Amino acid sequence: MAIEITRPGKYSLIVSTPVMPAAGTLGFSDSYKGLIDYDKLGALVTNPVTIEPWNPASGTRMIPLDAGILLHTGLPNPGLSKVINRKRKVWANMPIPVILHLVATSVDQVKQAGSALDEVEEVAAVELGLSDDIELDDALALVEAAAKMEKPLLVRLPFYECYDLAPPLAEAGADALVLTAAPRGTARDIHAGRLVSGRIYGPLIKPLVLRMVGRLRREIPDEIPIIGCGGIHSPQDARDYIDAGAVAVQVDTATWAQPKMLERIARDLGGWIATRHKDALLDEWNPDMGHTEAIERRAPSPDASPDLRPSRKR
Amino acid sequence: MAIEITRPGKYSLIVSTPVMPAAGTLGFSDSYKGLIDYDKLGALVTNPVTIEPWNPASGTRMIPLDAGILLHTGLPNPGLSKVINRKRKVWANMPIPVILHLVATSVDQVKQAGSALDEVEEVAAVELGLSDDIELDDALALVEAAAKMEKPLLVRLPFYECYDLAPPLAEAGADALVLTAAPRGTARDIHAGRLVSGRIYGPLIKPLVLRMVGRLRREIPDEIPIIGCGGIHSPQDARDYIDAGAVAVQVDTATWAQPKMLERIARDLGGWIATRHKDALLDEWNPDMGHTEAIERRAPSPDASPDLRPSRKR
Amino acid sequence: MKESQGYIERITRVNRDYQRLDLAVDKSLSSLRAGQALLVRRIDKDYEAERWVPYLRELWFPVEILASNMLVIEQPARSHFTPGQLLSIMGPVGQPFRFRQKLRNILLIAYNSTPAALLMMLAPLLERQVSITMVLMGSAREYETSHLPGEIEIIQADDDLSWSDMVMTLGWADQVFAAVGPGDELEHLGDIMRVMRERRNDVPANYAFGVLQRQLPCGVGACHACMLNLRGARKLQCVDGPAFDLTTLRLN
Amino acid sequence: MKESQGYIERITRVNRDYQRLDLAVDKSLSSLRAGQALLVRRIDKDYEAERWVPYLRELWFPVEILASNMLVIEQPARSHFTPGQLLSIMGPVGQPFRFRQKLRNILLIAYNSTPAALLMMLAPLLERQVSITMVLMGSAREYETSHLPGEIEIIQADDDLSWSDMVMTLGWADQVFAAVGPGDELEHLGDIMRVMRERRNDVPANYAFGVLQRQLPCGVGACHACMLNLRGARKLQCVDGPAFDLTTLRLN
Ligand SMILES: Cc1cc2nc3c(=O)[nH]c(=O)nc-3n(C[C@H](O)[C@H](O)[C@H](O)COP(=O)(O)OP(=O)(O)OC[C@H]3O[C@@H](n4cnc5c(N)ncnc54)[C@H](O)[C@@H]3O)c2cc1C
Ligand SMILES: Cc1cc2nc3c(=O)[nH]c(=O)nc-3n(C[C@H](O)[C@H](O)[C@H](O)COP(=O)(O)OP(=O)(O)OC[C@H]3O[C@@H](n4cnc5c(N)ncnc54)[C@H](O)[C@@H]3O)c2cc1C
Ligand SMILES: Cc1cc2nc3c(=O)[nH]c(=O)nc-3n(C[C@H](O)[C@H](O)[C@H](O)COP(=O)(O)O)c2cc1C
Ligand SMILES: Cc1cc2nc3c(=O)[nH]c(=O)nc-3n(C[C@H](O)[C@H](O)[C@H](O)COP(=O)(O)O)c2cc1C
Ligand code: FES
Ligand code: FES
Repeated sequence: MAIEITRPGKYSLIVSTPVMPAAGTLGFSDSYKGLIDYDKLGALVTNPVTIEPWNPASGTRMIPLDAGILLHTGLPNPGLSKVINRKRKVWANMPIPVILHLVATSVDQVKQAGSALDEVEEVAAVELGLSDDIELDDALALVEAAAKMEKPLLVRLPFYECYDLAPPLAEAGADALVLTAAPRGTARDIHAGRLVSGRIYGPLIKPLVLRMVGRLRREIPDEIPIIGCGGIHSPQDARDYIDAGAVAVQVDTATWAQPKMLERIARDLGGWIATRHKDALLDEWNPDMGHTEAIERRAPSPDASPDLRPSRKR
Repeated sequence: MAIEITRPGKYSLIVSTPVMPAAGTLGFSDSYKGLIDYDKLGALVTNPVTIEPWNPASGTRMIPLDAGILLHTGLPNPGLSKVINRKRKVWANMPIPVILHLVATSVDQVKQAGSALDEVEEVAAVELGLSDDIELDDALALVEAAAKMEKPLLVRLPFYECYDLAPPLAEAGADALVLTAAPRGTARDIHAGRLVSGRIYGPLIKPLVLRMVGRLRREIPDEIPIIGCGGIHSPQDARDYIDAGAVAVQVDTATWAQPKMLERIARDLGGWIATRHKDALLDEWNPDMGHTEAIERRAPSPDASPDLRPSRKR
Repeated sequence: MKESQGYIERITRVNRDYQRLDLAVDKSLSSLRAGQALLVRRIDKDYEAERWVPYLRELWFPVEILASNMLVIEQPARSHFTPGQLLSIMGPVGQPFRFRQKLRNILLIAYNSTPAALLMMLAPLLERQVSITMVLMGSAREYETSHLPGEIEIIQADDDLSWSDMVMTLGWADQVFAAVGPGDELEHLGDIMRVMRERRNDVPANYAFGVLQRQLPCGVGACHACMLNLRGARKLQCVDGPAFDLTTLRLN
Repeated sequence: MKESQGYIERITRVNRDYQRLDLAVDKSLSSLRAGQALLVRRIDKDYEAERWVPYLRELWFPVEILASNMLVIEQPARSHFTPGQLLSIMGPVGQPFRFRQKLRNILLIAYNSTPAALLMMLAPLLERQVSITMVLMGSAREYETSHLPGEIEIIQADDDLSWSDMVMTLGWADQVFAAVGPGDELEHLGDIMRVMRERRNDVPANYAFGVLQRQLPCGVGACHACMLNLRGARKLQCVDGPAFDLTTLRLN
């Protein structure tokens, strides 16, 4: 397969599988070596990178919720130049394109990052993350500056502002929109007894973002691809996003709970059968565990969902 | 206890327990007779009522989700005058105040409803529901018209617009804000194979709305009470809302899954111990099942959460 | 309608594909009659926090009443249950089936659904000497019937929902109960009405009933998600159902 | 680090409050050493859809390796497990404890935590003739120790985290490992540092280690939610932990 996930043009990004990790879930390079077959993914999206180093958040970082978690890491990272220096060799050896997730808070920072990144051929594209409370004017300025880079520009939108921001940012030069970042919420840290604020992840985020993708797909020019991201926890979840108009998907915290799920979703949407399960032993057919046999099948259509579970009848 | 849940003034609503059902969950009057002790609730909020009769939605009404559901009923109801005529006798005999949830889409409709409802003394207060895509000006006009009623006016805000609407509507005459209606989302009806749109309910909605309540409590004048509503599934969830600044809470679909949970939350926040569980038999101590012994205890503080579960040590 | 506790007392495999669960329940449920159901939620053994997966209660139609505090449920053998499993049970949900007083022949149809909702009537009707024919349509044709009473005639419908002697069977039956769904139940009842109309001159009132098994959010008439349009009225599956006269139900 | 399947082979009650689970695991895990842990997710027997409750993997520190494919886990008796339960296991997580080569006396501390993370070292250290003292602090004082080897000296700390002969014990010990949390673990390690500093002239490097047991979102160094500030460096509990030298850890 060859899927163009950014606006067609001089610089555009083509992936062989429309499935990738969301920024922040797979680290900066190959943390999941041995657990995930990177070859099966469409791309690697890195953890967020800022120009200057950022420290980890102080206080509670994570709260388990009913079928989900609240997370507030503070986006710790050693800053753009160190990330590039330490990781470019690994990136060069990755079997898939690397998309660097950039957090920049001023036009100057974007320009600085842009000239640095244009020199780094190991980075295939840049995904710009926007602050949750960003004003439209600031967002426009950042995206316009970032669009000057010689790399395809994906823009990941904040959850609550996505209806307002998506149309103007598509026009301002985003080559693809990633819908959306995880919504912010508040939960109680039962150990500390405090209410704590952070991002909310879990399966129930999916119906909320799926609707945004469906509605915005109808509002935004066809040439700007939408990448769906939010609460994907199964191949069917991913296919629902494709069905709603997304060209590709990003899987977030499901990967932490069950690393093979990312690969399983990628195999499914990538047109591979995950596992031959008929007459197989337990370890052979469980799609998250077993050895697999790659069989080309027809491009996945939203209605034809291959049943990955064992057949009930014997 | 006596808790004033609307702005102090000539018409204000005082409840003895800061817990009530959300509109749409308990029907128009006493559908949960035999399952819930209404006496323990702070108020009954009715299902949405429109001026003219509304038909049930056609097509898929409900889709089970991971720890939640999508629901789209179409708000079927026989219209305001029939609801009043059929229910006022039952309302008169309810041990708690009745809050009628009104859906009106024009100022004329609000005026019409207002003059009808001012005659109905069985209705203690009105909660106005607003459309999800409503413009600020339309919302202001509806609330100003509804505020002319001789009854306390609660306004239930749409999820995505609540930051924008809450401050101006508080100023326009709302006597209390209910935060929020359930967010809209999209999910797949696996039987029909279609994507279907509706409201999303489940525990993971709570951290999203809890943050809205916490932030808006700091923005809105103190005299306008906020009632928290979204994803409450346990006494601790309810106390988190109180802790974030809500004066009372509305419990939504948890009641369907476990009817006694609403009563248990009400007993907890109302200052009753739900069940004496020490040395009790199974049926006696399970707080959702057993006979209960009402013991007055100190007003619940957010930090002091009585452990309703059986003691592990014997 | 009340809520009570019960538990799974025994699990018996009744044939290749099905198992039956004996539920020890509150005595108030022994008056439950064919057509009525339970809304069941499994309770965590440890009584730790409620787990909200699955979120809604399951709709269980008992297939037999063994004693004043013992009901039997039929479930696919592949579903996993454990003896001793505690249950929170709401019930009874809905209205008993209304049989004709002089019922002699009854036709039961299961269409893309197990016939579980129809099984509780078998023993009492056989005792009343009623002749029972059961037609399995669509995916219900895979339903394994070896555990059902031998007196019942079982027919596999063809792909077009017909069977040999269909005209005769439809004329012979005093009443028809057709269990469908969940999923597209009204379309499926429409299919059944269509084939009945093709084979009979008319389908009279109080003759053919659709038995609905939509999952119920509240089960008590509060949420109105289960509302049906009948000619001249609106009814709720949970309160007025599960059986509705096919001549009154708006099937599209 | 790899992912493999395992299952609960046997459950043994070891005392009033605790049970031990024998896990049959992939052979690759038999090289796991004291300090390393597993990230475990229960797999639904039926392999129906994944259930996302609980959402994250549980962090399990084995307490013993029985054979090349058999690990032992200690859990409170009130938690419900079933023999045969299938597990998805990621591991090994983290680094082995680094003991001094000439270790003779070791002090183990459990503070508001079970000592489970410290138990796997017991058998090998006893074999090496190391003397072991275990101090239980805070809620750990309720930990029932009757199943632990008799050679281990058990001490209940007072409310102020001190015990009689404390100065002597601290001087006697060549190394200290203190398991804390989850919840406020850095504060609790700070408490321990404070009482140690009060009783000893200095707390040297490579002497006292905090053993962290925060729940890990990813467990592989990807999410950075478990990042700790050390003097001069940042480390991840999941990759570099669970033990950190208390003189390098920034405790506030
Ligand atoms: C107080 C109030 C007043 C209202 N007044 C009116 C009124 O006067 N008139 C009126 O018509 N409605 C009215 N509504 C209804 C409101 O506009 C509904 O929200 C709307 O009808 C449903 O669309 P949506 O924008 O919520 O859903 P959307 O998510 O935009 O979905 C709309 C439809 O498109 C489908 N869909 C979504 N995404 C996709 C996709 N990717 N691929 C394929 N299909 C997709 C969905 O299944 C759905 O059927 C009112 C509602 C309220 C609460
Ligand atoms: C790209 C980007 C750039 C950013 N730039 C900056 C920056 O320049 N400077 C900066 O400071 N931040 C910055 N941030 C951080 C952002 O502003 C955070 O969202 C903010 O720090 C956290 O507040 P909140 O509005 O999300 O949370 P809130 O929910 O408003 O919570 C704020 C605090 O109040 C507490 N709280 C909430 N409700 C209650 C209640 N009812 N009772 C008691 N306590 C409560 C919470 O626990 C939390 O600690 C940036 C973020 C991004 C993504
Ligand atoms: C200019 C700027 C500087 C920031 N510096 C830090 C920092 O040094 N440490 C930190 O914890 N977070 C820092 N943040 C991050 C925010 O506080 C916030 O945690 C983050 O953007 C979102 O994190 P979350 O997704 O983990 O909640 C900074 C944000 C901005 C915009
Ligand atoms: C003026 C107006 C008339 C409506 N009439 C109907 C109606 O007759 N039948 C119906 O299904 N929904 C009707 N709706 C409801 C909406 O379509 C929508 O379903 C409802 O407001 C929200 O329903 P939900 O919460 O169940 O998704 C009407 C809405 C408005 C604003
Ligand atoms: S299920 Fe709620 S009204 Fe029938
Ligand atoms: S748990 Fe994710 S980096 Fe350690």
